[in-house]
Amino acid sequence: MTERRNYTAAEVLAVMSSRLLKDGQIVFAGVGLPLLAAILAQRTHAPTLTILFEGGTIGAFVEPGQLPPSTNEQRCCRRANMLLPSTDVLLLLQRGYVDIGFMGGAQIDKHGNLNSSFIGDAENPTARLPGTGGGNDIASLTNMIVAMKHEKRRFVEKVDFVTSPGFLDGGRSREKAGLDLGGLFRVVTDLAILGFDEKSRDMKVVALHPGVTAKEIQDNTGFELIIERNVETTPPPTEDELKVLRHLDPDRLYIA
Amino acid sequence: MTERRNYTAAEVLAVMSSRLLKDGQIVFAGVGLPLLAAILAQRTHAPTLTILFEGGTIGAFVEPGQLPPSTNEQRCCRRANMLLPSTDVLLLLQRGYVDIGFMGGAQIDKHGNLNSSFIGDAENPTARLPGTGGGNDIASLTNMIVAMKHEKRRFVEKVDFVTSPGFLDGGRSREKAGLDLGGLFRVVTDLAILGFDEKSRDMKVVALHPGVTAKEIQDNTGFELIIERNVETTPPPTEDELKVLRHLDPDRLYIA
Amino acid sequence: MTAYQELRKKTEARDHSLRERVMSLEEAAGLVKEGDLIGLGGSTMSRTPLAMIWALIRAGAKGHTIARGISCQEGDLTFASGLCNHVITSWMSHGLNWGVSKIMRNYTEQKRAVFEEWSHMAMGLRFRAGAMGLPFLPMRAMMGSDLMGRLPNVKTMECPFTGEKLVAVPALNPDIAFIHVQRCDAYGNAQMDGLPFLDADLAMAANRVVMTTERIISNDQIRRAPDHTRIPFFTVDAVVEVPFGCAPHECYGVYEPFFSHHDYYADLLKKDAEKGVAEYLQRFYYEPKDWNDYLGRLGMAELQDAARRGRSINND
Amino acid sequence: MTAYQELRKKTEARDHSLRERVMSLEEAAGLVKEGDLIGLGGSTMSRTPLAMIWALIRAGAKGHTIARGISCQEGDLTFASGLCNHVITSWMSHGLNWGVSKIMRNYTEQKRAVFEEWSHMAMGLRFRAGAMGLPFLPMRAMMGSDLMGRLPNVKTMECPFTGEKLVAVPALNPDIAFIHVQRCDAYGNAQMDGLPFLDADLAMAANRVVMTTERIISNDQIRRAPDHTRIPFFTVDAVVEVPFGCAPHECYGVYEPFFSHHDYYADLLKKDAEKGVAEYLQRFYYEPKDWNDYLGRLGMAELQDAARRGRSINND
Repeated sequence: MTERRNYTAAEVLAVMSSRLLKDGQIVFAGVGLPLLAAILAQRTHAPTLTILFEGGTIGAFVEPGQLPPSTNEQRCCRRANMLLPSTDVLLLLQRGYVDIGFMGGAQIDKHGNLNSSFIGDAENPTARLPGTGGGNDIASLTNMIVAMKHEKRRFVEKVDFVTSPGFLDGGRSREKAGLDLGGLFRVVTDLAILGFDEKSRDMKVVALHPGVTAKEIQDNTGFELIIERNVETTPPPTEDELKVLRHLDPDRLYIA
Repeated sequence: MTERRNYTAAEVLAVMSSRLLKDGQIVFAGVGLPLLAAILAQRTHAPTLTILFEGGTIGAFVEPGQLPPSTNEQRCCRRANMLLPSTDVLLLLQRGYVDIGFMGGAQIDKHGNLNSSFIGDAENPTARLPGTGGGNDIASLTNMIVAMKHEKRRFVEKVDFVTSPGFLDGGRSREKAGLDLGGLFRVVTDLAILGFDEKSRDMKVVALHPGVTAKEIQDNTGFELIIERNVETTPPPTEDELKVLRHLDPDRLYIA
Repeated sequence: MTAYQELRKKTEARDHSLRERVMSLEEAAGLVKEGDLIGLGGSTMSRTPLAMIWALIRAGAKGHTIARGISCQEGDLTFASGLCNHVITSWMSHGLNWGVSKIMRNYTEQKRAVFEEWSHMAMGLRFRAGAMGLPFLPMRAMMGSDLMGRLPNVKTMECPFTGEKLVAVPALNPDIAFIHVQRCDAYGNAQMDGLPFLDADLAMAANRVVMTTERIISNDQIRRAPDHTRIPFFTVDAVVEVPFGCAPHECYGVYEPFFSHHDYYADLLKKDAEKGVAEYLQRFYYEPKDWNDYLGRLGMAELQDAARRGRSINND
Repeated sequence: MTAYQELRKKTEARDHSLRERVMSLEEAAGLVKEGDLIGLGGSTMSRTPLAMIWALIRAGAKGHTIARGISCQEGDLTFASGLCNHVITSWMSHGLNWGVSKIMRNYTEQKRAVFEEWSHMAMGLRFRAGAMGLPFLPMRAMMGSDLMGRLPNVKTMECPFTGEKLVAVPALNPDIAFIHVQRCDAYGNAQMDGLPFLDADLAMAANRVVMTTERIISNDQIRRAPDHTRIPFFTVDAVVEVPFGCAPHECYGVYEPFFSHHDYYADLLKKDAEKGVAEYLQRFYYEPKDWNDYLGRLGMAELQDAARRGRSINND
């Protein structure tokens, strides 16, 4: 879809998610694309946004071209405001100091549940995935944005295993499970920005990216999406956004 | 009793309690006389003993003549090994890293319960005392030595208010209350070293200080003490002990 | 709405941005609302946030509940000025060298004020539960003592795994906390030297924080040693630069307690404690035209002496 | 005897004195007993106590359970060597840049090893409960997820005050913990730079601790900055000086990960993971005559490059 354009699918993903972050927010960011998008936001429309990392960092400046391999290495700490034990930075979620959790996803379902543990049956899995890390904590305790590639095998009716809770079985099932607060706010993909119906908590399209059709997104999704007739289209990435992004990731580790 | 001797009652108290501390122990010490006695031990027979203070200090060197007004000021921190939040130094008691708690007392009873809260009825007290501080935590969670002046009004049948638990009502009542571990090990006074009967948990004399008679100690106690016929006598303070002590407290704040 | 949802809502409504929060003592005193439960940092005679207490007493605030791990002579002043009529603490007096506080005795024995007594660890864990976003924490002290029976909100519980008896202490999330540190940037990132006491938990637990500081340093200075930052900016609502902001108490490495001033204070209260403390409040709290005038009344010689002793902590 | 009484008894039996605890890697490996549950400090690719893992694998230790907040490539080596057949962690793989670990997949999918998955915060709170001498801590995550159903020892509970539903996670007190820091004195007082991860709680929770350190410094140096000490000596049973003790992982401010070595490792495993890891173990774990030989096999150029990148963290 983006072949004719001067940006890649990953760049669309980064730009579109960065736009969802607001100035002044505290963002708990995962490594890779979420980190990149959060820095992009900071360097464009959100200069007083603060990034937290699961390793324990508050408000670091990651150097362009020196993206960290996880959120636990010193590249995540450069010129930080504070370094905390990992437990305590995760407890900031529980205490409520985090405005947005922002992570990637391997498999997601209609109600926004995320799976990063098992493909297939957990007892006899086809594939064992690396696990939750802090993902479950973030998803349980704060409002969250997930950024991921839009593929049919990743967008499934029901995840094989709920590693990080979205809206569970939809409706008020999340609240009933004891999760009073937070929840998946937006899913950003290379095709669209998605949200959830207030009542059923079924996934719906909030806006399509430039050039994407309702049919195209439905074809790439393993369940039926709610798509309103006059759904909005996101403005395309600007030259400025792309320039900053490419400056941050000159080796194109995440934006290729 | 010590009039004819070359040392004061407070000095006897400090020396006799310091001798109860063993080399290599971790001692949680209160300010004033306990602190003084712990430093004395460190400088005589127990060079690898470590002193903890409730404020949060691990293993400081208090300067002679610069005794702190409480365990929370910088005089308690000089050349310490570590400074912790107060909560965490108190949690060392609960985790079990403390060998001995060592504090002063205002009022004690037959079963070693301590009162530092109310004289008289708690609802309408004759006197409101300053309260527990960390005393209750120490007495609840570790083996403890109390150092105090031996006076009839301080040694009572039953304290007006149990601020810091000793053996409660005696027997196994401490364990029954949920306090599985620790307990008052020794009470050191200017007259004697006292302990508790293994079964009844009634206070008994372990050893009398030089020149003190069984009658003298009973006369200064508000309940009946267990005193065995051939009770030991403690060796008198040595010149060396007194010299170190007076060097530590040249203004005689605590040893007068 | 549950208590947790309410706490989260209040926290969400605060400004989390990396912005300057510097104001005057008087402006910061204005952040305190009627009925607020106030948490105080420091312990006993160390890093007591006296400048904010001073400003609040001068502003005529009355009837607050104050929570502090261990209280000291500032307690006399908060009782006598009417700022506080309920203290939640583990210990309250002036200090070993000055005997039991007569003001504490008078106010509590005559039921003009409540002294709610928890163990020191319980106080610490109440702030920590608040800091962690938990409704309670378990602990193993206070059982069997008479403290339990006098507390309005403490419970025993069974461990869900072992069945052991434990004490549950409820979270304490003060409406506002006052904390004094050696250095802090304009955003509120605070670094402190010496004993940290309960301050990091208190800041994290509170719904608003006023940070007074010996000096405001640049954010660059903070970022050069991020592993020494103890309190992050987003918990802080006001930063006030107040040199000697704990005087006549101590600020580690900067000044020790003003010992002879404490002797003077104790003498003043010796004959008639209430008259003495009223005179003290008049001379040191109500009359001074500003904080520097207050410091001047403590005396230049005292101040120099306390500072000399304070900085000597690092001498070998 | 209750679990708490047993923990206290073990702790009481340890030598708490201020004494030197310095020994060799091999001697320290001898402190590990059969069946010990081993806790590892650091996180992912940072401050991983690799030298001790190396020594233990060489000593032929087998069948241990290992607990770590977040695991990394060292997990491959502990599985493939037989050192570990049960990992308690929140995440295990090599790292974003190198794809999902084939060794982790093979061993867990074929049930040759157990991967017990808790959330990262749950891991942290399990160590913290252990550090606090508590049997459990409450938390608000993991509810509603499928993690709960697969864990052998987690419970939901009601808050004794509010009645809210909470998750109780049980204390984790490892038999022995391995922790690597930048500097430590001969007694075991450890100071670290950069992210502290779960290490302070882990040290406090464990029943024995081996502290490896880039360098042993004097106790005087520790005492000059006691508020930077993160782990006190009395929790430590062995101090081992091992420069580059995390290589090819990172030690903040000293060296970054040896990135090209990680690429080399990933390449080696690409075709046949099990054959590749066996070859790797042979070359880097079994063959070297000592730790310096191991470092030499990593390569001097790699080592210099990692160190240059490591110390650059403080460049402005």
